Amino acid sequence: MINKKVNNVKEALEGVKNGMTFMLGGFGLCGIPENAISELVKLNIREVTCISNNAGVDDFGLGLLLQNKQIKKMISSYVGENDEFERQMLSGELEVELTPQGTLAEKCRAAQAGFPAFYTPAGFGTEVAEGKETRAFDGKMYVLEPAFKADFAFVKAWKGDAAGNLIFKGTSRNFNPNMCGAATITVAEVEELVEVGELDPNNIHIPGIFVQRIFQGKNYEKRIEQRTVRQKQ
Amino acid sequence: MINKKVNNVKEALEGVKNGMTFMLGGFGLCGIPENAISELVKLNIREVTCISNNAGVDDFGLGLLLQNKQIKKMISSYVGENDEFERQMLSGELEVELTPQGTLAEKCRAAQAGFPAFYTPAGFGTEVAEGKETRAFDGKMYVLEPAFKADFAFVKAWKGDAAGNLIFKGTSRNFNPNMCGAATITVAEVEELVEVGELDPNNIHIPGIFVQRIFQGKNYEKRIEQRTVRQKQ
Amino acid sequence: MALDKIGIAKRIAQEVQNGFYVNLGIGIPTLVANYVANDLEVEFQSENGVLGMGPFPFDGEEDADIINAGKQTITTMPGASFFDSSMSFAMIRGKHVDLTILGAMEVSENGDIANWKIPGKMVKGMGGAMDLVASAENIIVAMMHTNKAGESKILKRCSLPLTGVGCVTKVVTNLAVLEVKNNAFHLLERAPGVSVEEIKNATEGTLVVHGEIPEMNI
Amino acid sequence: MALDKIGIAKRIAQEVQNGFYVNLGIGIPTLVANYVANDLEVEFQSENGVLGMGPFPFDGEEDADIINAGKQTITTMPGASFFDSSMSFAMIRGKHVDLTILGAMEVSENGDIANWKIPGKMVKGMGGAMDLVASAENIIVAMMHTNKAGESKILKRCSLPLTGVGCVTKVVTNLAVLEVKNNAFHLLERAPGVSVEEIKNATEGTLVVHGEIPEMNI
Repeated sequence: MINKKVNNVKEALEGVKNGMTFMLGGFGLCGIPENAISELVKLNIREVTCISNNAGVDDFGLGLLLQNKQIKKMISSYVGENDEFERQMLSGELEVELTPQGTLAEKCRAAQAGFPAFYTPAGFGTEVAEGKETRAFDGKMYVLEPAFKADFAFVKAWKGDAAGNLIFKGTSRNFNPNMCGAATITVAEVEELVEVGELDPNNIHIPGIFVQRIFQGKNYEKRIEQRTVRQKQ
Repeated sequence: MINKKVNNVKEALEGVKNGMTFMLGGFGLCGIPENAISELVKLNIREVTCISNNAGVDDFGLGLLLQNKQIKKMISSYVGENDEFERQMLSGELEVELTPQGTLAEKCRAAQAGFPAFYTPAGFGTEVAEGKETRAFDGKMYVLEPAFKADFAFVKAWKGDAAGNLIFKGTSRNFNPNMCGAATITVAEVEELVEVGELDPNNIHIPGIFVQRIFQGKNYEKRIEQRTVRQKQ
Repeated sequence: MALDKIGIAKRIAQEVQNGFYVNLGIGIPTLVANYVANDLEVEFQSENGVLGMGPFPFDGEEDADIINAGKQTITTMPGASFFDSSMSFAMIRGKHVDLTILGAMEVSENGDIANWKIPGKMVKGMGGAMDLVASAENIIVAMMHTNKAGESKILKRCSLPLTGVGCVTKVVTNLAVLEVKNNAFHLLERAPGVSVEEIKNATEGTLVVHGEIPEMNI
Repeated sequence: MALDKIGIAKRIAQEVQNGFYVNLGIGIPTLVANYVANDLEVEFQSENGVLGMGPFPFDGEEDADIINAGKQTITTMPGASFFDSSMSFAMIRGKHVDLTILGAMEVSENGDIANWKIPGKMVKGMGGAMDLVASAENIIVAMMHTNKAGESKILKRCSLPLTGVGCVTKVVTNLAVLEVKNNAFHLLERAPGVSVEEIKNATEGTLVVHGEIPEMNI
């Protein structure tokens, strides 16, 4: 077993620098690496490019980095829940590259799996395809999309072990598995760091080979964006 | 819940015809769809193209179809355990397309996921790349490989439910998940068909949407090719 | 009487067939799930990574880790599964999802759709919509026939940045059910009490009216 | 004395470093696992879908569902995982595997390797070898220096169909350890008792001998 465990978020983020590109897992506020984000705010790492499906909300998730003006560029598919984001984008302070959600996921997976680029039908005939190579296969048009390149991937899992194996819970899985191994260094924070051997090898979502550092996360808020419920009759 | 359950292998294979292309899961004899193969022999479906990593052994797995001369063409990565195979290939009776194992897996996954083709470095500069488009990305050469097209995919899982959800065991997983949804009709046979709701939604390897028919398999032999053991001291 | 949002959702629910996997967009489409006939075998997919969505959880039983693409807390039905984003879009791009229902700001007679951006005013992003419309073969748009100023959103050509080209198969608005084919909107049904004339006036794109047009039955 | 297969495996085991994920090919490479120093943190990957392979099972404890790429029954170590073929080659193609050890019929001075086909005689297929050699940055070949007729398999150019081009970084044979760079085989070590002259005579490709060549320490 190759030990990936580090003691805390500080050790886990060693080497992060201004100007780097980060991948961050999560969909909305679900499954975001809360500890890593807090530490990035604390370290005041600036001029960063963030690859993340969303940009958090004004006072949580990546919104915290936005408030602090640490982000130079966002690569996302949907950013509709964040006023500060809209303000910075419309004022030109923030560079934004909007990417279809499935393309975003696959650009991560391509980086993880050693594919340099891939053809997807998403975005053909739209702004998204402008300046990109397009091509017909079997009479249907596709857009060539390159794999992402990133320095760090920050992911959040439910359970993990020192070997770096990860298991995600429910829809907090989302982009997290696709980002593992898609950056030079993948940092996983977990709600529960269990003993090696405790996880069933058959149920592991991400094998430890895709993870360079893992640590036991703390104080998860797991904020809900849209609390929708029904009443018991 | 959309019910995919059929009563037996006969119903599961309804519609198979001479000349069709089949995908078959398994690595060596591990995780092969034993029931589907037996039924293909029984139905004497001929002139078929088989996409399968291996070709079984002389008297088991796809070797049974070979003995019976039902196979026109094999698309595989490794065929070294089968004398009848070698005989048919060298005599020209059998058409063989050898494909690197990772490329084979990804050609299945591409079909499953709606990618028309992909660039892989495997095989560049070899016979495998002859006649294929090649291209440099970041100074490294890649070969363009098209997605597979198949009529039926036959896969074998450990557990499944009527919704078509599948869980595989150990290394019998191999190509099986990648073939699900990669053909027009995916037929899954399972060692244990459990009640819907029994499988943990978090541990499902293949969601039922990729499976058209599922049935409780019978009489699994699960033959071991290389029984390697050590003695207790 | 023009339909309200619930009316539109009810009418679209009639398009859901037995054995369909359905992806519902945010807004009116989300409501469709409430009106699908109980005797149909149907599963709802949400592109953030769940198949077999159920109703909202009971008060107090919400789980922050179980949400839909609208970021709403949800439950799952027996037979449900969770998966990552890559696999979720494998379902969508691979044409395993049978029906996609989504909202739009504009549609055009050749099946183009625009729903993600108003230049200089609003850019929320396309989310999964571009993937959905680029791959799905059965795309129903739920929308209002006109904007608040009374201008048609059923157009010859979309004026807003496109989400997808030539992809919309059907449009259900507060006024009508329209099939999109051969570069025209074909009027299939009228909202109860709405005349063909009213629909014509509210439609900027080419409208084909063939024979007697029945009222929706909702 | 030229090395036997076990000797080659022992020497290659010295190349395995702490923290390495290693893929072992069929044949001699499989034996390498037995000789890796116990105090190293190492995990073995097998491309059929397992990371964290352990030794063979005890007699009677074999599981038909748990095998390696050589179709041998195996066990797993704590921290192991199973996965599908697509993910397995994501590890390989994505350069997450640190060291690839495989056999060969021929290697050439520019780093080409041939190990899957003898035209007209034998075609077993490439299995995962083409994926491995196309992506790995650290490829060690385990092989005999000459064939049974005494002809060199360490060549200027391979005569057999290639598995990969310009990819081999090191070759360990029964006679020598060779580094492949700048279009030549650089002699690093001699098998115990084997002279530089013997190695020269057994090597058809360009052999660079620089200074005193030490004996292997195995």
